[in-house]
This record gives sequence, structure tokens and C-alpha cells, in this order.
Amino acid sequence: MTAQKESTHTTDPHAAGLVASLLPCPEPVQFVDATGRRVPGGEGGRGYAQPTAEQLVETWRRMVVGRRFDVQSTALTKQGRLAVYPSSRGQEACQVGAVMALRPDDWVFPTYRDSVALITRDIDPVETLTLLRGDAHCGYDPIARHTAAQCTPLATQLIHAAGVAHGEARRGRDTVALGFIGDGATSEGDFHEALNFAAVFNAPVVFFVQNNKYAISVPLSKQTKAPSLAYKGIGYGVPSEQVDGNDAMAVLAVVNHAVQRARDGGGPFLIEAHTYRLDAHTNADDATRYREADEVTDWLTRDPIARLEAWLRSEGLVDDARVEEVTAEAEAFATALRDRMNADPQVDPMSLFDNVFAEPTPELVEQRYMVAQEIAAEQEEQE
Amino acid sequence: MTAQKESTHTTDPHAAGLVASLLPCPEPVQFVDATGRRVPGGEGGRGYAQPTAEQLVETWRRMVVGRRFDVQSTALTKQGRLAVYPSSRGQEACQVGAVMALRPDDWVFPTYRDSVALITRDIDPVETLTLLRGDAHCGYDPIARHTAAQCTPLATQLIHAAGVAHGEARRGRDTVALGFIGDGATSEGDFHEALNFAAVFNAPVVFFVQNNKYAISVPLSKQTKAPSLAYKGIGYGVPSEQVDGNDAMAVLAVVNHAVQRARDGGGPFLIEAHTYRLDAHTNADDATRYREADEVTDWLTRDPIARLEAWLRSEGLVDDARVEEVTAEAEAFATALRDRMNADPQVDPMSLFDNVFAEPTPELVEQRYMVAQEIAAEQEEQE
Amino acid sequence: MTTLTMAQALNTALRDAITQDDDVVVFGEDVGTLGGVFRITDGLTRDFGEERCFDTPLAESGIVGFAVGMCMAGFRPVVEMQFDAFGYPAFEQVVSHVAKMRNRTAGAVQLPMVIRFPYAGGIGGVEHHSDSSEAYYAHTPGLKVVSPSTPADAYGLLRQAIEDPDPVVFMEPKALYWAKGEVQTPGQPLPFGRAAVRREGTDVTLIAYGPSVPVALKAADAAREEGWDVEVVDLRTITPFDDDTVARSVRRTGRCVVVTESHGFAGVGAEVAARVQERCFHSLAAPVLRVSGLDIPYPAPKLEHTYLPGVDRVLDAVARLQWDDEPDTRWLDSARGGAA
Amino acid sequence: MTTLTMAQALNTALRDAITQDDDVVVFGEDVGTLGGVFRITDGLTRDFGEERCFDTPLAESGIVGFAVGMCMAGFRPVVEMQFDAFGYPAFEQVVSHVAKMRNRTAGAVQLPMVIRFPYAGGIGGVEHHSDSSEAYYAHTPGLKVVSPSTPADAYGLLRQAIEDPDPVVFMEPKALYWAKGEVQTPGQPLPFGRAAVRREGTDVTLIAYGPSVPVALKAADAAREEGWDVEVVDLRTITPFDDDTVARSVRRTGRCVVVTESHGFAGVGAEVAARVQERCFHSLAAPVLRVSGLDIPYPAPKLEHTYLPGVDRVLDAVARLQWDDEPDTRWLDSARGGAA
Ligand SMILES: Cc1ncc(C[n+]2csc(CCOP(=O)(O)OP(=O)(O)O)c2C)c(N)n1
Ligand SMILES: Cc1ncc(C[n+]2csc(CCOP(=O)(O)OP(=O)(O)O)c2C)c(N)n1
Ligand SMILES: [Mg+2]
Ligand SMILES: [Mg+2]
Repeated sequence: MTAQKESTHTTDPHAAGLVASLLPCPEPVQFVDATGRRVPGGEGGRGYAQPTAEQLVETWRRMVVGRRFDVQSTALTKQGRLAVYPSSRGQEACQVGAVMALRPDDWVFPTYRDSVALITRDIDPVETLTLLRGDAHCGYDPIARHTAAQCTPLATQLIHAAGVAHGEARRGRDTVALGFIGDGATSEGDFHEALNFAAVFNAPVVFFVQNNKYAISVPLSKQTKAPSLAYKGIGYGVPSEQVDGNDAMAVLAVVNHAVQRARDGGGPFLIEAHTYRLDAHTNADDATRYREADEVTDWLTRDPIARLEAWLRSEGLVDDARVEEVTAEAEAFATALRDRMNADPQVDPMSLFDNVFAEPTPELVEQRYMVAQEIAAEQEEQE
Repeated sequence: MTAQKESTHTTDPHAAGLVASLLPCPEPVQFVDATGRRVPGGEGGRGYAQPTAEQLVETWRRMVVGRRFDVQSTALTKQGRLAVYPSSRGQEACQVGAVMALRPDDWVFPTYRDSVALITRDIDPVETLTLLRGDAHCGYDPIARHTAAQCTPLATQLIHAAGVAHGEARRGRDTVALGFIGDGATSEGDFHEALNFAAVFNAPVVFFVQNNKYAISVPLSKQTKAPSLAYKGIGYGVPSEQVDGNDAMAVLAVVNHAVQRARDGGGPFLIEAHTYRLDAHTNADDATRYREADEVTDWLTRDPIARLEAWLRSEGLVDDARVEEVTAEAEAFATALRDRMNADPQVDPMSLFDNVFAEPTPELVEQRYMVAQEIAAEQEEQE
Repeated sequence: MTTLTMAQALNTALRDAITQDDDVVVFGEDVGTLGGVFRITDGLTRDFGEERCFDTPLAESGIVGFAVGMCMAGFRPVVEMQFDAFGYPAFEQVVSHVAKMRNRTAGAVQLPMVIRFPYAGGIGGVEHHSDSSEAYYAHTPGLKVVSPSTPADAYGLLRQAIEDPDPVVFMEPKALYWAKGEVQTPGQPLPFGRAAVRREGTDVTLIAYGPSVPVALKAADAAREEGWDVEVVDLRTITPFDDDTVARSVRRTGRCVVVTESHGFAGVGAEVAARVQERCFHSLAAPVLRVSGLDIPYPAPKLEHTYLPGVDRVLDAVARLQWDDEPDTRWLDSARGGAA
Repeated sequence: MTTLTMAQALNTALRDAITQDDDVVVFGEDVGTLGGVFRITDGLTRDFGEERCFDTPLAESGIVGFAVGMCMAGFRPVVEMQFDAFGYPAFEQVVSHVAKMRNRTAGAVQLPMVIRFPYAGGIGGVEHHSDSSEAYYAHTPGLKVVSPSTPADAYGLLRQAIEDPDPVVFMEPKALYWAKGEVQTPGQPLPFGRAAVRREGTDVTLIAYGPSVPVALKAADAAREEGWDVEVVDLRTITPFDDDTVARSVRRTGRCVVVTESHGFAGVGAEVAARVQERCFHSLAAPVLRVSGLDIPYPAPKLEHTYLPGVDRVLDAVARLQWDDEPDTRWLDSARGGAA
């Protein structure tokens, strides 16, 4: 009860310390610059630890595969094999980096754009694409994979992340939940409520904002006037960081820190990763309507994969042979995916009624019977 | 696009300056302490100007009348003259101070608790109490008075404030909108969306949080982990301040500043006023269930009216005669109110159908006819 | 058997569920220390600890979304929306997630949660405190929508709601919180989808639920004086809907009035009327009529008695089940004449 | 007369309204630079400036609430919810403020705003992109709910919606955005509350609106081959409801099927069925039947054709208007037998 004090309002050292501990670095944390050189002092005020070589090599490998998967998926839309695909080309450092910091039993709450994060979790790529192929709403088992169904209603998934994180903590488990969200979706009320719930319940959640600069056509400047999105954390008492989202090493370093902190009972953490969506919002979008080609070209020079690869090479952690190997692996991954996606499985229409309730209500039994009769009649006609 | 720079992330002076300009003082701004003494340096970093003597005397007068009105209204619930009354006893410095900083053509967006703010706007006290008496949903004309209907769905009114402020600005008017909200309601998603809209459209809105420490029974500590609610502003790029909400001079000083800034095109401002609800949430609430009597007693020593009065006396701005005069005025105000509230006006049931749409739909014409028939039949029976 | 108010019966149901199942958690605004503004959760925090019943920040979307997450960790949350209209901020969570989760995950994610709504009016509440929003939820596939009218049902249906593997929207008629009745405690869950015939009769069937059941019963008493023998069916659950009990009754009586407190247009009453005429057409001697709240925003306390479908309005409808094509348009025609 | 798609007709209506009334402003997500994901606002920002059409932050409650505020400053906002289901976050603003504002302020605060919802399915959208939420709004007093089925109606109804002194929920059937028709431009507002008889017939009345109108018309064509002469009524506005046109038709044909794409339970179709039997009981030779979307969450693209009420399902219903008390329970009984 600060109002109680008869203070003269010179800066309260405790408050100042608390405030400083919550605010992000004034510039995004960056470990490796666009040319692949290690940035001295890039660890920022919190001194984030450099990830292990093993983690970094694996992150790079996953990014290469992820990129190839993403490009393949966009191609599949052109062949009519996917209803829609929201590409994350250019955002691999975020999607892979964030997931690499997690254990398999940690929870992930992805959006529609986070397919690369899903395959990084080793979710079958065909199961990953089930939603976007139009077969079903979700192709994998969210409970078994500790990975929620990809979420379309923006920002809503973050509250689920807070809830499951709190629930797991109550059960005495040390799992963490990581929720992905886009820059635009931070404007939704649910973003606010999720951060606040997580903070109040000290839930082990890492909120990971992929600030790819656009919400469909709307640029960040029309979305917020905050110095950066990471400055939203302090309003909830949640420590925050901004990170160069095209620098996988920095992403990993910051997420490693946030996850460990949450795991140790330190509560939620907010990360804003500055990145860029190289492709259009989805294959159905025409990005030329709202942004200049120059901007894209410029961001191409900051490619996350090339950057990490350059650093790994400079450290002797990968060489031509290894690059070729991983490129081949990615190619094989894409080929296998394309082949499997060429099959167009029938979906049983009667499955519509299976999971509305645990047991269908009488109303649904009636409707199911109607549909069964219709299908039988159709088949009869066709015979 | 900060990610573009190859910076070494030492503090960016521009960002640091911007951040400092958005953050509140680490301690609430306080001009006058609980004993009525002027606090040296209490103006905080922004150097808020001391309000004029005239403004302060008038504020004090309005607070005395407001307190008496509030106590009278609580009494009216006991006499069955009001359906419910949410008292703001103890919060007069906020309700009166905030409104005193406004022009009549500025907009106010009050909640259910802000009846004292309404009478400070010279809205007829009976019209002010129409909602709580149960006669109608709102007793005054919000457009004529530039005062929205008292709002119950928490936080929703702040977005309206942003909208009207933006609209007025587009019409070239220099009016400002002030939106009241409670501490608890800052947890709602609409609070977030309102601040963000106001910031993005640079709308002249002052968000005034009366942090009275409870949302019904829920204490602030269960509502947020923020260092203070004023720290929410920076996440929207909205400058913020915290103020001793029982110090009318400080409230006036800060709101004067915020209003002038908004009027001059500076955009929105967020104020958290630390105060305390001395009575229960409403007459229907039992505050002993969730707080100790000691806490209330303690806050009684920080009474906003006594404090300002002490200062005004010490400055020779009021004396015994003036105090007596104003006390008598407040008494007369209360007596007149009580008398007028003793009349229990009939409300015409047919008015139910008047303002659902501009013109009733055929469905409503039909239902209106039905009700008219019912009423006629009832009257016949009674005769 | 004990005599309890509906509020006490609900409180007892929560206690019994918390005692029997470690996964049951209760949370919402003011449900902890205060015990809820209607005291439905009275004493739960005191007796079972913050672990089992706790206050949340003031954000309904957050509360419902948090419950979704807790279900994913295996809990069975029972959350309270403080008043019916204050559930609207959670609408997206309810419609886009709670209702659809099982379906969109092919059964993998179950949400055995209960959302409690004190609803409807008749208690002199100011605006936004007396809405009836059951139709919004009933129209949404994937939700079960329940509303008790007696303390015994309140107990049994809430127990069932908590045990149910699906999300349940549990609508508690505020005006009946203080109504008393006999309750067996500890008692059994009351299975969903079974309407109750509250009173038998031969001439006309009144169909109601929640706050409208006592109105229908009073109307039935009054109708007896006018010579009509009225049957009263209490739906208890809106989804699942008990067509059997309803149709059996109407086929027997041949006449039907649906009584709901909510707005009539596209409400649950419309569904009931549509279903009844679909299923009992050839047994009907008159159209199925609806008596409901008016299609206006719920009014200020002084006018709520005009808004609410009371005994007289129900009796008028019963009287109009006689028996030609005109009665329902009479009003409209006259009114238009008057208005022109 | 020009041939326009419905999307173009809506765009033209917005242009004409902006040109004629300085207070009209258009805003929402991606409506400015991009012209909307369905291009309904295409070119408005370019041609009229950011002042008249602008992008907002991504927050639907904010968008609707901001519009409420702008109305208080005398504007007539036309806002877009990008897809139907993404209007749910704004539900509280719509139900507790937009719908009630005139009433709660005794007429002092008017909200002449339009909320545009691209709605319904049939375009292969993934989950949450094909909801039909008109029933939620139709059930809420204080809102007018409108849905065009032709480009000409889209133009005229949107013009009326913008001129209307009351808030209008404007439901645009996505699947018909690219359907073409003749439109008079600049044209006149089309008054609300007047259903259109799209096709005359003597045997049975099909009642539909929005995306279901073309289905009903196709069914009417097909029915002709089976020997039924089918009348098709397009409601155009759900509230206000045109009882006169509907009742006149059904009293003449004596049979009625209501076709809606939305879920059936407690939907607008239920209201229509309930009203029709109330008003036309003695003219009806069979119960009023409903054909609607199934009471399941809108399915994935590959199954939407099974979900959607198509021509066959309508024809089946027409066939079932014959003529005893059993048909509607046949399914249930058989199904239960099968399930047991
Ligand atoms: C509640 C809600 N409103 C609107 C939409 C439509 N929509 C889908 S993606 C999108 C833009 C999201 O932008 P951002 O959050 O930056 O994520 P990104 O797509 O850039 O990854 C919009 C408006 C939605 N899915 N949910
Ligand atoms: C959306 C919504 N949710 C819940 C409520 C019920 N309610 C009324 S007042 C209140 C507490 C508000 O606390 P606070 O914002 O601190 O304001 P105070 O009453 O202390 O002035 C609650 C929960 C409401 N009115 N609206
Ligand atoms: Mg984005
Ligand atoms: Mg408070």
C-alpha cells in the first residue's frame, strides 16, 4: 500500500529494481548477426547463456527440414492438395528455436502458422497438415503429444496454455507450456487475460510472440504504439524480452532461460521475437497489395538458416558434407510428404457424429440416421 | 525495425528516453499528505502544476456535497427507495477531482460506482439515481450531458470513450473523454483493447483507474502482479501515472495535465489513483466476509475531504464560516434529494416498447397490443 | 431427506462432488473468500482450501479459457459466471472452444467442465443482471444446457453436470435460489435428457424449465378454476431434449403452450414449439402457443412484472387454444389498425 | 442495370453511401489497404481516403465498441467482422451495448451502425470460417438482422442498413459473394421487413434466407419434376420479420418447409416454424418441417457437403409433408432400435 507512505517520491530503489527486472532489453537480444558473426555483448542485461553446440546443430538441421517442409506445403496448395497453407518461411528460427528449448512433455499451443513447430515436435507431417488439407480439424492427438490443436481464433489458445500450465503445476509436475502468438493477435483481449492469469497464478508459461510485422495486411505500426511488444509484460508483472527472431541462437538462449525459469517455479515470461513473414499471409493472400518487394528483399538478407549455418561453419560444427546430408534429408522428407499427400483419403461422413458428445444425444442419433439414409439412397442411385 | 541494426545492445538512449516518458512515477504522486501538509517534491518527475486555489476550493466544496449525497443514497437503500447503491465513500477525491479537470463538453464514461462524479457534472441527483432506483436504465440524456449511461458490464465503456474521443477529434473539436474504471475491471480484455485503440488512433482519452483495492471481495493482490496498475500503460505506448487517490490536489494536478495533453493532441493517458472503498461493494454486500475492520479504520485516517480541508485552512482559503456554509449546502442537497426520492413515481409500462427500435417492428406492435390488453383487463378487474 | 433452498442444494452438490472426486475444482469471481454473490460456493474455500475453490482475476474469457486448459491437465472445473450477462465476454471461448473441442480433436481432448450461470430475473436487479441467455448456448452444438426448477433437481443435475464427460452450461434461476424443497443428500446424479411431468392433466400441456416451472404450476392451479385440467412438463435439460416425454404428453392432451422467461424470438420456446408440431401434428387441436418474455431488453426493476410471463399471460394463451385460425393475428391486425 | 457479383454490389453500396453521407465510415481488420479478405471494401481507402475507410487493430470487441463511441459523435460506422466466428469476441459489446443502447438511454443514444458478417459455409474454409451465427443476433432484441440472397438485395439492403437509425447485423453469405445478378446503381435502399416471393407455387412453401435461397430454388425446380409446384419465400430480413408474406403463402399452399444453413436447434428455422404453425394452423395439411445444418460443429471442408442442407434434403422434407403423424419419429425410433 504505497499510498500509505509519506514519501517524497524520489525513486524507490525496490520499485526501480523490480521494474528493471521486468522490462526487456531496449534492443532485441542478438547473439549472431546477419553475416553469421557472434555479436559481442549481445546476451543483453540478463546474460542469457549460449546454447550448447549440440542444441544449435540440431536446431539448424530442424530449420533446414522445416523450410523444405514449408516450401513443399505451399507447393501442395498449388496442386490442390491443401485447402490453404499459411507459410512461415523466414520464421524458422522462431518456430524451431522455441520448440527446441522444450521437453517432449512440455506443452505447446500453436497457431495455424506454426506447422514447422509441430514437425519439430516430431508430429507426423501428414497429421500436421490434416487441418489444412481439409480432412478434419486436427490430425494428431493433442493430449498424447502435449500439443494443442492448431488454433485459429486468435489469442484464445494462450489462456488454455495458462490453464494447463497451472494444472500441471498443481499435479506436482515440472512441465512448462509455451504459447505461440502473432503480433496482430496481441491486440485481442484474450492476450491480456492470458498474461494476467498466468502471472496471478504464477503459471509456468512462456508466451512467444512471433512479430512478423504484419497481421495479414496490417503493419505493426497500425497495431500498437508500444516501444515494442515486449513492453507489455510489465503491466502484468511478467518479465519480458525482445529477441532477434531471425537469430536462432538468440531465440534458443532466451527461450532456454524462460523455460528453465518457469520450470523452477519462477512463473511466466513474455518473449517478442522480431522476424518477418517472407511469403504472403496464406497462399490465398496477395501480399503485393500491402507491402513493397524491397522490404521482402531486405529481409531475405537476414535469413535465419543461412545465418546460423555461417556461424556453425565458422565454428567447425558443420561442413559441406553435413550440409549436403541435411539438405538430402530435407529433400527426402519433402518427397515422402508429397507422395503421402497425393493419396486423397476418403473421410467417412458418418464420423461427423462421433465426437460432438461422448455419447450422441437422441437428436444426433436422429440426424445420424437421416444422413445414413441419404448416403444409402445416393449409393443406390449410383448403382 | 530494430532487428536491422547490428547493435551491441547497450541501452539505446532514444528507447530509454521513450520508456522513461511512458512509465509512471515509482511512487504515487502526492501533493498533500494525510495530515494536510504540502509534500515537497510530490509533483513527481513530470512536474505536474499545482491546481489553482479556485479549482481546489471548488473541488473541496463538491467533495463535501458528494460525500453527503453518497451517505444519503446509502440511507435511501435502507428505506427501500433505491434498489441498490454502490457507495464511493472515501473515493471523493477521485470522482470529484477527475471531473473538475473537465469542461462540460468533455465526455465522461462512468461506472455504476461513479454517481458522485455525475452530480459533480451537475446532473440532477434524482436523474443520477434513476438507474439504481429501478425506474429506468438511465435517468439523464447522455448526449446532452456528454456523459454516458453508467456502465455495468465492466471495462466495456472504455472502448466507447476511445471511439467518441476519436470521433470528436475527427470533427475538429478539442473535447476530451475521461473513462472511469475500477481496479478489478482492468483485468478484462476490453480494458486492453480500449487502451490499444486509443493509442493507435491517438485519441484524446484519459483512462482513470480508481484502484480502491477490491473488486467486490477480491483484493488487488489476486487481480494483478504488476508493480502497479499504472505500469500497464507502456505496453500500449500510453504515458501513465500513479497518484494518491485520496489527495484531491494531486488527482486534479495529474488529471489537469492528462486532459490538457490530450486536448493538445498528445493522445491518451492512463492514471491509477490509489484509494479505498470505505463501505461495502454495495448495500447488499457484506464486507466483513473479506476484510478486517482495522484496514478500514486505517484508511479513515487518510480521508480525502479532511485532508484537502486542512490544507485549504492552512492556506487561509477556507475558514469555519465557509465550512459551515458548505456543510449546510450539503445538508440541504441531501434533504432535497430525500424529499424528492420519497415520491415514488409510476412508470408507464407501455414505455417498455418505446425505444427498442426507432420504430417498433411488427412483432413489437403485436406484443405492445398484448400488454395493453392485459393492462386494460387488470384495470377492469380492479374496478 | 432434508429441506434445503436451491442455493443450499447447489452448495451441497459442490461439496459432495469435491469430496468424492479430487479433480473437481471450483473457481470464478468472488467464489472463494466471499462464497459467491449468491453464496452458492459458501464455505468451500474455508472447508476445502484454496486448492479446491479459488478466486480468479476479473475476466470471464480468462476464466473459461483457464478451465479449458485445466481440463487438459485432467481437472473437472466448475466455474461461475457471476451473472448471466457477464458470461458474454466468454462467448468466443464457449462457442469456439468449449463446445467444439471434443469434435475438433476427434475425441482426444475432453472438456468435462461446468459453467454455472445464475440467470433470468424476477429479483429486482438493475440492467444486465437478469438476462436469460440459454438460447445462445442451446443453439450451439457440443454444449449440454441444463436448468433446474427445484432444489432436488438442482442437486442431482449439478452432480450429473460435474460427472458428465461433456461441457455443461448450467443455468440457475436466480429467483428460485431461495425456494425450498426436499433433497436427498448425499444423493445421486440425475441423468440428463429426462423431462419431469410435474403435474398430470388431460386438457393441455404446459412445457417449461427453470424459472418458468413455478409459473406454469401456478397457472395450472388457476386453470383448474376455469375448468381446464393442465399437465406441466419440466424439461430439466434443454439439450439433450426429451422428445419422448414431451410428445407423449402433447399427443395425449392435444394442446400445448410453451412457457419461457427468455425473449421469445428464436428462443428455446421456438424450438419446443417447432418440435412439438413436427412430432404431434395430427394430435394437435390448436397451434402450439408460446408465452415468453417480451422481445425487448430486460427492463428496469419497476417494470419487470410486465416483462415476465406470469400466470395471467399463460392463462390467456391457454384460453386462445380455442380453436380457429384467427386468434394469433387478431392482435396484430387490431394493433396495426390502431397504429396506422 | 449492371451485372454485378454480390461482392461488387456490396462494394458499390458502400461507395454510394460514403459518397452521399459524410458521416459514413468503414473500418475493421484489413478493410483498408487490402480491401478486405473478400474485397468487399476494395478501393475504398484509395478512393475516399483513410478518413472514410481504415484498418483497426486486431480486436473485434474493440472494433464494435469503437463504433459505439463513434456513433455518439454522430458517425454512422460500418464495421466488418472478418469471418462470422470472429465476431464472437465482440459478443458482449453487441448484446449488452449495441442492442440495448437506445432502450437503456430512452432513445437519447442512437446507434446507426452496421456490423457486416461474412457468414455461412460452402467455400471449403477450415474450422471457424463457416459458422452461421444469425440466430444469436436474431434472439437479441434491439438488433435488426438482415441477409441478402441476390446482388440487387445486397445492394439495397446494405444501403438501408446504413441509413437505418438502428443497429443492423448484416449477414453476407460468403458462398454467394461471387454469384452474379442485375443491380440498379446508384439504387435505392430496400425497406426492411418485406420478404420476397422468389418463385410462385401452389403446393408447398419453402422459406429461406441468404445462402439457403438458391438451394430452395433449385429444390423447387427439381420438385417440379416430381409433380410439386413449389413456392419459395426469401425472408431477406429476419428481424423485422414479414409475417404477412409468409402467412399469406402458407395459408394458400397449406404446406411449409423452412430451409436454413445454420444449426437447427433453437435456430431461426425454429422461430419460423413456430410462427407459421401459430398463424396458419388451420391451413396446414402437414407439420411445418425444418431442413437445416446438422447440430454438430461445422465440419472440415471434405465433409461440408454432408453438413449442408442440399437439394435432396429439402426434397426429402417436401416428400415427408405427406401426411400422417409418424414420419418425424420414424427415424428416431429406428435409430434407437439400431443403437440399442
Ligand atoms: C478472433 C479472430 N479474429 C480474426 C481472425 C482472422 N485472422 C486470421 S489470421 C489474422 C492475422 C493474424 O496476424 P498475427 O497475429 O500477426 O499472426 P500472423 O498471421 O502474422 O502469424 C486474422 C485477422 C481470426 N482468426 N481470429
Ligand atoms: C463483465 C462483468 N463481469 C462481472 C461483473 C460483476 N461485477 C460488478 S462490480 C464487480 C467488481 C468490480 O470491481 P472494480 O473494477 O475494482 O470496481 P469497484 O466495484 O471496486 O469500483 C463485479 C465482478 C460485471 N458487472 N461485469
Ligand atoms: Mg503477424
Ligand atoms: Mg475496485
